[in-house]
Amino acid sequence: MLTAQSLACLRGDRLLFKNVGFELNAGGLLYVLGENGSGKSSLLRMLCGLLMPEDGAVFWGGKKIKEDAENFLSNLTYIGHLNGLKDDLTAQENLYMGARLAGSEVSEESALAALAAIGIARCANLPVRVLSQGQKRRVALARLWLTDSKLWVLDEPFAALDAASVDVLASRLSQHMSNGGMTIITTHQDVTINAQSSQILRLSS
Amino acid sequence: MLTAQSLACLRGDRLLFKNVGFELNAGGLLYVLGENGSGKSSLLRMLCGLLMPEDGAVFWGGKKIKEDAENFLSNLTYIGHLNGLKDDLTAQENLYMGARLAGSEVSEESALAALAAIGIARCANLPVRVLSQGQKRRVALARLWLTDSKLWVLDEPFAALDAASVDVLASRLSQHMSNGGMTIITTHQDVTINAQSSQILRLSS
Amino acid sequence: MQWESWSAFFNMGGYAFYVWFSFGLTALCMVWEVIALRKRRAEALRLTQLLAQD
Amino acid sequence: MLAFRRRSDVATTLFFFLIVSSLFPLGIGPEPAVLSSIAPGVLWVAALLAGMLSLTRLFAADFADGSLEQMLLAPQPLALLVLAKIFAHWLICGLPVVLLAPIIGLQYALPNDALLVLVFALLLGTPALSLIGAIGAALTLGVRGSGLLVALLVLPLYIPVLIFGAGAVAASQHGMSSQAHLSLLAACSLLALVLAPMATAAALRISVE
Amino acid sequence: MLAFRRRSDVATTLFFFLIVSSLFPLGIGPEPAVLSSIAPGVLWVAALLAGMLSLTRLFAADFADGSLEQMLLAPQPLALLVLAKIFAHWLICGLPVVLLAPIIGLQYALPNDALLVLVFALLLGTPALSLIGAIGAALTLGVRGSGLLVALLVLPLYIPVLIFGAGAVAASQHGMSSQAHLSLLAACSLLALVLAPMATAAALRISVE
Amino acid sequence: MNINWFKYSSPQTFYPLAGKMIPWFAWLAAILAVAGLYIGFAIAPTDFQQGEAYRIIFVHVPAAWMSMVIYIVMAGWAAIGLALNARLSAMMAQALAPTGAIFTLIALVTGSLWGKPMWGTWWVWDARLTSELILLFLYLGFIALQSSIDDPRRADRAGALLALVGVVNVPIIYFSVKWWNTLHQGSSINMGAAPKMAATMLLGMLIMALAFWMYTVAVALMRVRCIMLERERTSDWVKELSVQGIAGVKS
Ligand code: HEM
Ligand SMILES: Nc1ncnc2c1ncn2[C@@H]1O[C@H](COP(=O)(O)OP(=O)(O)OP(=O)(O)O)[C@@H](O)[C@H]1O
Ligand SMILES: Nc1ncnc2c1ncn2[C@@H]1O[C@H](COP(=O)(O)OP(=O)(O)OP(=O)(O)O)[C@@H](O)[C@H]1O
Ligand SMILES: [Mg+2]
Ligand SMILES: [Mg+2]
Repeated sequence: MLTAQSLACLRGDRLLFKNVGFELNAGGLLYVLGENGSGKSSLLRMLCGLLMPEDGAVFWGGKKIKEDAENFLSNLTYIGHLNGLKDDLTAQENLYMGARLAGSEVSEESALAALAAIGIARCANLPVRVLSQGQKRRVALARLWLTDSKLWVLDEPFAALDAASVDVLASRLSQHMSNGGMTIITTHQDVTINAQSSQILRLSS
Repeated sequence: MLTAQSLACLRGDRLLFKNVGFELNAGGLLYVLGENGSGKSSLLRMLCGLLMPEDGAVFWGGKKIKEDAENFLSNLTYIGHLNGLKDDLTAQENLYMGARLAGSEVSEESALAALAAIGIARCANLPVRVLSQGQKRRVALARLWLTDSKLWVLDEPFAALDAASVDVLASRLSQHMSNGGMTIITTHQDVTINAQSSQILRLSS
Repeated sequence: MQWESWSAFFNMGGYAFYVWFSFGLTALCMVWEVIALRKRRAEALRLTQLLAQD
Repeated sequence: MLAFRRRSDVATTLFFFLIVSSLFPLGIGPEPAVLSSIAPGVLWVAALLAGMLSLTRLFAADFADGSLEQMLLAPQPLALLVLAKIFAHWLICGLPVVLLAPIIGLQYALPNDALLVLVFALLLGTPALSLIGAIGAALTLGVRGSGLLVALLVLPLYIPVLIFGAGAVAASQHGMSSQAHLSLLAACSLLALVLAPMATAAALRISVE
Repeated sequence: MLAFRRRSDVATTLFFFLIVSSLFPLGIGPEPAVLSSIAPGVLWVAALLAGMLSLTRLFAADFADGSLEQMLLAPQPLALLVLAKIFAHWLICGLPVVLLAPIIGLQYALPNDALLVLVFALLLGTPALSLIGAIGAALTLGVRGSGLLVALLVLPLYIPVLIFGAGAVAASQHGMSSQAHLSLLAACSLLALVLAPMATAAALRISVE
Repeated sequence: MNINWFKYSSPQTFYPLAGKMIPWFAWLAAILAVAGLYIGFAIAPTDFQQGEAYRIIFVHVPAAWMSMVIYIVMAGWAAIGLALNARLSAMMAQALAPTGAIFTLIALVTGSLWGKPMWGTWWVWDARLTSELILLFLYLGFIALQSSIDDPRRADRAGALLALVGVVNVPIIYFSVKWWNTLHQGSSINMGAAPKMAATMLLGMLIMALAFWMYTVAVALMRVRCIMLERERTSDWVKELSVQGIAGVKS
């Protein structure tokens, strides 16, 4: 469903990568690996349409993502290095508002349920400002329990998580893939995720 | 040299931990482990004097750190979750200015050497804004190659680093300990660091 | 010809300061701009040559 | 969307407006004639600056914490989201100024009908300020020294609003009709309403790259 | 410390000051007599704003990126570091304003001796603005509802500086001696110099906890 | 035809072309300037009202004209750059801005040098003066924005957007300022009251304006060549160019 064709990325005056292409089908998992600064995050942003490729294009269901933006975006969930949380709002408010912004109808109860799923129900009513690093990350990741979009693009989701949460998240990902979802993920840690088909894309600088 | 006596930490209306105490001598390594939100970062900040303990006290060479602040602070290097880098300055400038701020005489060449040691000499003249997550972290960590302070307090230094950099950092830590330094570290990853004596402090919530 | 002598010309009917300052400033700006651009170009070429060498 | 901002922001804007506009009587002296002649200009400049102060941070927090990326990836048209955000900004920073203005106008010994015109002009003009300002705020995201840069970009564009707005009040003070000024002001706001959200959306896309 | 800021910041401050002070004639009208009577107030407000816009975020960036923690952990006394930072801020934002002021004064048709007093008053007064502002900036860090707090704390403290500063220029315009105003201004700055760094340091420690 | 355009719109082919054009424009500018100055100082008669001071007009008005023309041209290049994602257009826009700002400054300064003997004051808040001042701010905003963004592609696009927004606003600003000034009958001076110009004066001004125009083209081409060298430092064609060494310096 998601196809990338001969993508190239120029940052400043450095060509980070070129001729990157792949095809990702329902139930597929794509690991993007590489050292720090090899361009993983840049690639992920390019796949979401946040960054313009220097060359090549990204297709969703055969159409360029720029041309069919609304359809593509309503099938996409992206979680980057930044959590995208408002420090002053509580965890639950953050989740609830975020989902409304993304255009999905979410009740406050289901937001609470998502927080419970990733093990931070206790923090639901604390402002995000006071949460620990890992708890903040978990609030951001709780979105994955609320969304029904097909394509998940996750940039180092495991960073800052403790071992238990890593397992919870990995099993959520496996479940998503077994429902026919697709996931693109970067990580520096060794985590096993079950998927019908998984590929590895290695960027080298 | 560093002694903590029956520390207690109250955050909001929750008692995160109490009665935490340990003694760390020259060449010693202390792992602080625990799940997200168990209070690791809070403990580390308390040990640095950034957070006032609810109960108990921290001693450096037998004196309370508040009472002998200047001596303690000139022996301390703390790297927290946040990198403490200025987006607009280049990596090298950041390192150089940071060291000057901390009161140590550092030349621009040695700043460059430190960046080289952690493998990002190539980014020395780029503004930190454009660096990748892991590269930023590495710039922050390069301070460890410039400082001669005894006590290092590192909050999840391995987060966002690629495998090669983790090794480089681990061997730097081992070297520090073999020179009689002390390190307090938190991490969610499995990393082996050689030390003359290492202890584990487990916080549970 | 308008002017009886060179000194009359330079005097500009008593408005010498204003007239010559205007023209002088304009000329100065233009000359400065060209010189600055030549310098910038030389610098850019020097850098590219340095880069091309290694 | 509205919950994103806080009540204290309203207070800050109001305070700022109040302080800037009460400074002049202190600096210039209490003669009502002089005061009322400069009142329209001073009040409008104060409103302009008060709006601008809060504008610089319209998108900055969203940018730093990553919510802006999420906004860009939402399926709704970006210009619409932007418009909602600008509207919220206006409700918080524009409207209070409109409501406070007559009170300050009284301090400046403005006659009643001029006060009415003042309120009306602010009501028509402040949306344009928020709209134009948003473009500047979006363009300067993640740029160094952005606080003052935004002022440099936006203030020249504010000038027509300022002129028509202050002109309307001055006209009514001199017993002339302020009709023309007010309709020009409304035209400015309408034009901004049409163009600004799109321009802001484009600027945001550029800034996030 | 100084390298933390850039040359382009100076330029931005200057242009901001220039633009803000050209806004008033646009709002008020071009008559030289009126303009020169409001000039002291206008120039002082512009200076205040140029300073304040950059001040509010004096520590915010340090706070967000963690350099503030590092500052607190440096062995030097915190008040000294703070003072250096404030001084750098003044060099970048205060001094340029002082130097540009006479040119803008010309546009406002100020007489020569008033121009001299203006420069002198700004030179004495702007340090106080930076110093007092720093306290507010430190207190705003991470505190909820900080906007209101800072407005309440800082603006009343600014008012004396503004009154004395504008008063000095106005006095010389009216042919009176501006001696008294200037000495009061100097007293404000001295007092701020003694108290502000310590207060700021304390506020920073509280904010970081 | 189409193919040709694409060929010349790549920096690689435009660079030598620009190099060849610069001398032509430079010489044209010089010749026209000499002619204009000759007409301005030798042929044009003394103004019976203003005396010789009016001769400032021969730099003042051309500079003022150019300052406006350049802004429009700049916005045009910016629009093309934004619409077609063409690097060269964005670079042209960037190359024009400083020259435009300089002309604006010249118009302002020569204007006040004129105003002092004529009106007895350096500055009045006249409509024309004020809108010229605002134009200076617009230029400076453009330059400041571009120079404070590190990534050149982003700087191009942000600058282009600003220029476009500005160009929509310039007429609005101009008319609003004009209106503002005519409604307050404050200033007794009115520039429109300048005496009807003699034909020679008009000719002199036109020739000077042309000279300035040619100068602008030459300088903009020079600057765009510098920008290309700086931006495409690592690309093959620039490397080749510098390997050819002296050739690169000359052409
Ligand atoms: C800072 C001061 C000034 C600025 C920015 C300025 C700006 C301009 C501009 C933009 C134009 C061209 C307008 C057009 O052709 O539509 C112009 C033309 C002219 N200016 Fe100025 N000016 C200034 C001062 C003066 C002064 C002091 C005088 C002297 C009396 C003057 C006399 C003229 C005349 C006679 C023209 C030609 C009018 C025409 O073409 O219809 N200007 N000026
Ligand atoms: N003002 C407050 N009110 C209530 N709880 C608070 C407050 N401030 C902090 N906390 C709680 O204190 C804990 C802070 O933990 P800390 O940041 O030390 O965790 P950590 O062990 O470092 O976690 P991580 O592994 O995620 O970094 C969190 O559980 C947080 O919810
Ligand atoms: N404007 C720029 N000028 C020069 N280099 C740039 C610019 N912007 C980005 N880069 C470079 O592009 C790379 C960005 O990489 P990216 O963030 O995609 O890395 P990553 O693979 O995600 O790394 P990490 O594992 O650390 O997250 C970095 O090497 C950075 O130095
Ligand atoms: Mg990354
Ligand atoms: Mg932690």
